Amino acid sequence: MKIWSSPSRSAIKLAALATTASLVLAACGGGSDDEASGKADADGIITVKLGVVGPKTGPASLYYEYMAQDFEAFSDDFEEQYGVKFDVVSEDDQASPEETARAVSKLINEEGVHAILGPPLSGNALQVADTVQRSGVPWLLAGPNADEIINYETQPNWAFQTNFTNQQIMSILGERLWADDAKVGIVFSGDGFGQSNLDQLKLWAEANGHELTVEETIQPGAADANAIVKRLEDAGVESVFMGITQGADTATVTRSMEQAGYAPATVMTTGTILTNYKDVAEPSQWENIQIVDPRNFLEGGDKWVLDQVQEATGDAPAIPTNNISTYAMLDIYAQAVKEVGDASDKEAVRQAIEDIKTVHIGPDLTIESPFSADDHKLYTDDPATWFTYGFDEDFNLVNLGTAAECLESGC
Amino acid sequence: MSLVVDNAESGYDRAPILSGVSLRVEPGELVAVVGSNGAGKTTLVKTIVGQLALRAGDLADDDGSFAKLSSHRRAKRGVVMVPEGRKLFPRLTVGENIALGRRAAGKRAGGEDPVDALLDAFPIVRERWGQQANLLSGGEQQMVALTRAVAARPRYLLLDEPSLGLSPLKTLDVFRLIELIRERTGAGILLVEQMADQALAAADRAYVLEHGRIVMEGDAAKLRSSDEVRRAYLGVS
Amino acid sequence: MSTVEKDPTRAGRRRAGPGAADRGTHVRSALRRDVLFAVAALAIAIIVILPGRNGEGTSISTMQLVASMAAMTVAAVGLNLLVGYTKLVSLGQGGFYAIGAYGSAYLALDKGWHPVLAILGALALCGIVGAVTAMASMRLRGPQFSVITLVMAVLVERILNEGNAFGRLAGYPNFAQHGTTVTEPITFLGTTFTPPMIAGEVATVMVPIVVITALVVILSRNIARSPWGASLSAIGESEMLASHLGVHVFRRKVAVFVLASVLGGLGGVMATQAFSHLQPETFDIFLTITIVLAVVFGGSGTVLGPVVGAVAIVWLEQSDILVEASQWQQDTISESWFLSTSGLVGVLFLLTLFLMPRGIVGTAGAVVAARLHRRDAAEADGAGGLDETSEELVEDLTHVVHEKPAPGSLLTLTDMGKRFGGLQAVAGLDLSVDRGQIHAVIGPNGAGKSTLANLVTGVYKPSSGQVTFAGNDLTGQAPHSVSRAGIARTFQTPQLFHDATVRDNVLAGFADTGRTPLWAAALKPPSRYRRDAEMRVESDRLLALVGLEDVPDVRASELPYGKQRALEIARALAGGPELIVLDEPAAGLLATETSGLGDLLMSLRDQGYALVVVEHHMDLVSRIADQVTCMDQGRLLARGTPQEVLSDERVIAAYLGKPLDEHGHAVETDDGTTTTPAGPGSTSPSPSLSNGGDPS
Amino acid sequence: MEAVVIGLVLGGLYALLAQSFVLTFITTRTLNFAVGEFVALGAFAAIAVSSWSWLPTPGKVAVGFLAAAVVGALVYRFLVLPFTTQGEHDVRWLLSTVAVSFVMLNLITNVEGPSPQRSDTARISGTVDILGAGVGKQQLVLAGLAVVISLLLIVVTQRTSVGLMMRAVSQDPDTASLMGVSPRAVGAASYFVAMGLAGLAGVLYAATVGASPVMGETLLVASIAVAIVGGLGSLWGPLLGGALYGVLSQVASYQWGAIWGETAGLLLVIVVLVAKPEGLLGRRMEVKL
Repeated sequence: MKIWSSPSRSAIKLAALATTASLVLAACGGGSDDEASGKADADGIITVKLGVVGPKTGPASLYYEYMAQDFEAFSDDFEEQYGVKFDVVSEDDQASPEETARAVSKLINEEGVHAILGPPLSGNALQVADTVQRSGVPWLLAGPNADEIINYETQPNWAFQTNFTNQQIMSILGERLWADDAKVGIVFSGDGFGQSNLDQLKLWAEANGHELTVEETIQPGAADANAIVKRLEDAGVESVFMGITQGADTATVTRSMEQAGYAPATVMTTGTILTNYKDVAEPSQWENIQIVDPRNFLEGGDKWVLDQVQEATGDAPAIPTNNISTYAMLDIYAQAVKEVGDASDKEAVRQAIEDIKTVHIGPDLTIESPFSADDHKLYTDDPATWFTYGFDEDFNLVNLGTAAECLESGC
Repeated sequence: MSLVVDNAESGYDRAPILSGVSLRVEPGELVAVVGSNGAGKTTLVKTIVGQLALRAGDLADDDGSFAKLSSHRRAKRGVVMVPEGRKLFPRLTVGENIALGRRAAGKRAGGEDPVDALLDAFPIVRERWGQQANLLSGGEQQMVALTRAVAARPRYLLLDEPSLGLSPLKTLDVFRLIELIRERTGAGILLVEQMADQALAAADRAYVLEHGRIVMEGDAAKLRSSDEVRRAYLGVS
Repeated sequence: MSTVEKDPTRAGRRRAGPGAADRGTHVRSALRRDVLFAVAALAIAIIVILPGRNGEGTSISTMQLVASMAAMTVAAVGLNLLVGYTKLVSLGQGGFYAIGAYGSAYLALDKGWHPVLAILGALALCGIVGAVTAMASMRLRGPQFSVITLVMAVLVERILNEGNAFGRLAGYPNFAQHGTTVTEPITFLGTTFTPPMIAGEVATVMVPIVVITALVVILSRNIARSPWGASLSAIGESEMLASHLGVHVFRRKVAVFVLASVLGGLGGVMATQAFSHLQPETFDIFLTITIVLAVVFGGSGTVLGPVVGAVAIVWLEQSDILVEASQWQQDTISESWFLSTSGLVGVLFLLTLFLMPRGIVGTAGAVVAARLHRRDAAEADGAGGLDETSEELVEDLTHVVHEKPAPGSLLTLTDMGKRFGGLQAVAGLDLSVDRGQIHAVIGPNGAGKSTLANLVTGVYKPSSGQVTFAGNDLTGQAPHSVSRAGIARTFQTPQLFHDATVRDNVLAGFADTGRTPLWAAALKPPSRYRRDAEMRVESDRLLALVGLEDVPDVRASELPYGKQRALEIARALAGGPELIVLDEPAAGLLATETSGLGDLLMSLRDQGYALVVVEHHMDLVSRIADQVTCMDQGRLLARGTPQEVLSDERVIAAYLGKPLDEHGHAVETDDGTTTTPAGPGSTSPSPSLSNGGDPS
Repeated sequence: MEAVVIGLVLGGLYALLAQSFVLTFITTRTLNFAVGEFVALGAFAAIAVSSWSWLPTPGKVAVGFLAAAVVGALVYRFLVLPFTTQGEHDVRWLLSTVAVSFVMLNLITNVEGPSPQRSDTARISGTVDILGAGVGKQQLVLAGLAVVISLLLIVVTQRTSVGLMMRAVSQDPDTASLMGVSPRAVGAASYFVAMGLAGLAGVLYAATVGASPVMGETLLVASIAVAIVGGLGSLWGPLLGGALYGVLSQVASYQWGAIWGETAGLLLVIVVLVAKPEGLLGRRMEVKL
């Protein structure tokens, strides 16, 4: 029973969570500057002033929630494990690029933070990408999937990404989608995530001699997707990829598929479906959907992280994939600070991250030496390390095997 | 048993226009209010029907004070106004306009319908029954406006400049109609007119309003022949 | 060039005399106020960027904030011209902001234009899109106008979201297309204008940003207080009225929309320069709404309103105050029922609407104005106006040089016809009016009198016939052309700028309202100061002429009805017309006022004006008219001197109902009794009521 | 053909919301720009009572209607009416309803959280085949409701004395009050009904897409567009506008891709407004001198 995969419907609970989370942050943050010197105090604890940017309020606030949840669930662990305590200085970017720019310069220049976590939305991250990468502050990207954020031409590079990127997922999915030379169509949401999905899928197709038959946008909150589905069907698309930010919009597409009686052989999407999809969709609509992800949601460290979040906050992980990548990110950064012994020596910390030997996700999952000078991404695009999942009647994840296995024998 | 305005004060924005105005209208009586432009005549009727707020003083009819009631409640009590410029509902038919008047009559409806008498006397209104009101000429509109007000079975009827914008011929018709209304409804009529001469000729009693105050009152015929009134308000030297 | 100036003899002579000294005073005080304002605006602009002069890292977010405020201010100032003055609530300003931002970046980066040229190009693009939008929405007002502009903004957002050239949601510039995510700072005349981004670099771009913002505020103030600005208010009040004041409404609306669009675009350009990267998420529907909020919050229709509003909104949205207020609610009220930033902005906005309905600046200004003018308002209720002008008027006019009316007919209508659908409102009507003549038009309601007035003044295009005025063919000309040709008019119900002062109402009547070019309004050359002073002196004279000299600063809506009529006539005179069409000028006037009106009209005739008076008051008509035309069912019923027409049997049958004496008084009633005749030479309201039982 | 059928059905949803714009516009000359939030309010109200097993489904739907209706009437009385007092140029109501939209959206988001919630009230699963097009039963119900409600409103305004009052108030509220009709009461009643309709649409729509604070926001521009295309002064307008907008946007989506759907709808608005500013069925307002 994967309780965390079904976000609670209780509004009160969610709001309570928001409050507790912000209280926790308030408790962590607002500390005196002396305390957050970045150096070890008498007890050997290094307090790191960590700037956190995200949409605290408004419709996108889930993308702040997951960070708050992780701090609530894991702050003590990192203090125990590495002697690193996070003094969080948080800024609300209101999901607006301009506001993000201001928030980030405030954190860097006025607050003098040791590192920045966020912003989680790709568009806002792109707005400040250059500023942060030029500022000499480690940039911890546990949320956005867009490949364009990290500019390796800026060397040394300060950005590190612990979520998979869209380019990676396409290299995993591409062969699967085009298996048997199937006609492939994509439905992507009209936002940064969706468009990045499209761009990467096209790049992959071009590089591998394939052609994308249909590209269709779904606007967030669209009332229906009948025309989209009709166009897929009419073009004879047998293999559909849904690169859609909101699970609810994914549901709109699958609902229209059901209405039109359109059942393509392969329907793939990403972990974004874990948020919001189930509450809107019917079991018959998710029967054929599969997702790929480098994380093992069903056992081991990844699952442990999600369970811990559920336990500590009393609520479902807000964005399960990002909850995990945030854990990984904090583990990486805390280790590096411990290694250097001084968070304010940012260049040393950056180098320590680049040289990191072992990344821990929970007690029993490790990733060895993920980074190099021109690779700041945690996950690789080796299909053997990715999992393919389907869903049962109750929308519980079912592990169908690694991506490589599914490619070979079909899933 | 009368419409009583007691020490009323009201106006627009900051400046008071009416101050300390008191007057009475008995049932069946035609009372004229004359005065120069800007003297507050229209302000007075608008205050009585509640389109302007009463700032001090009191308004009452047979059932007591209605100063605190909103405009539509006053209409339902039988204090009915025919506004300046007729103000028919332009895209309702003549019949619908009059039907709206009937709605306001409420419990007062019943008995002989005075509307029938008006329609008989001025058959043009009946002929236009199904037409949109805005297609009528100014004179016809005024007939309909008066008929509509009568359909509301007024106990007190306030007429604001009924001759405004009408040709001399039509003005005569309107005054004939007012006379007929008085006969048939027994309502007390308060007539505000810029054509002071005609108004005084038609009225039983009259008040002269100047700078928001009543400066003279009395028998209409006497006022009409008073030199002072003639000079000040009839433009006669 | 105004009509007044075009006709130097009359206008020049009128202006000579006691006004010269006043003019000098007016020019000096106006100049002093303008210089003070400009200096203050520039000083404030420079002071706010001083913290960033060393490029300290701690000042970067402050400089970004100032830049956001500046960009919002410029966009709001532009929108204010539409919302505040022209009363067109545009929800499209965010769209122009976006076009300015993306356009300037795109032309520089993708098209390789010089950045300064690129900015100019983007502003031109805004202007073009603005002009097209304005033309498309020309006939719309109210919610429909708001919606079409909103649709425009949504479409722009859509293009930015979906247009490959603009990087879509990867932003602009982006790695994939440009290899960088930031635009290059502009280097111009050897100076590099660095944005506030990196600690240690001085954000030099802030200087042009704040200076230009200050200039925009200064110029927009000039515009708002010029005849050009007055024409916007006139359009806001009534487009028909504006065109009667000689304003080419179509062009002016397009012009103001273009100006507002360019300023919106300029705001976007500033944002690009300050933030160096564009994301389409910035330019969503909330941006456009925020600009509207800024205008209304600060005070629409005021010079400083949009400035104050923009600064306040930008500051509020990012300040900690709202965050703390939100936290406080959660701590003390409820953990779920609370408002955070956007909700609190909404509440604040509602409070503004309740407590400061004219916005911060407007309400503060109104309080001050109320103090200043309380005395004047009291006076407005007192005596004065038409009924007391007659004596003074005659005196006043004695020193006006009387002009010999040129021989021949000034206005000639030939075979005029107008058909509305199946209704022939006017048919085959001829009419001619000479200089120095009053021509009255009477007739039953629905006879076509008002239609005739509207045909002469260009409101309606005739279905047939010809209008000749002073030798020129005016047939089918629009009201503004007719007005410029020298025909003024007044309306059945006075059409005034109710919120404006009495003097401003008269000032709007000058031909400058329709003719001042935008550049002159904005830059205010010396000639403008002189002309403003002249207009002021002349308006004082006209106010004295109609008996309103004591109340120049009272709001028009506070005037009693009779004085509103007088004011309307003064405004009509301000345009320097040769012919005035008065549509029922005595409607609603008391006998004494009507008599004063008659005196005024006769004195105008004596000065050489031609007058067409549509009227029901027979006493007035018989007293002043040289010629009377009686119409019935769109046709000429009778024409001649008042005596001839009023005794014409057809006129009596169709219109009067009974014969009138030479003074317009009823002689006989239909039942044969005679009313009391008034004394000779007197004027009494007409016609007397007769009813059978009348004892008199 | 399929596009036409689906377009008509989809137009029904917009028509229902457009009707709420038209209704308030006819009687009060105002549009409630917070309609989207009333959609969400209705949906969440129905969810709040979804566990009351003693209440039959129609009752739960009614709760959604009533919650939005009551708040709507209050919003009219306290936040719209005070901002309509300065004549026809007075558009402060536009700003106050935008502010209401900010407040309600924020409050609903804080209370209910930003994520969509499942709503089973009046949930009708399944698809029917109409002329070869698969149409969701839920959407069909919405479309049918739009037609029924529009016809009902038309009959009421044309045939009943309540309707006569409405028309009188719409033409001249001051004079209507002289005839014993309270324009405020008529205004409040039409906000009650109009926002109730929005809430009702919310309940039924949430059953397909889930209830979320922003669920109505995405419908706002389209439904205003529909109301404007049809003509704000006509109760027939939403039906015609909805049908045109729905069919046009579906056909455009089918032909050129979904991205062109909404764009085509918006272009339709521009074309209609330019050609006929008062909307297809609207009545031209004349300026009198």
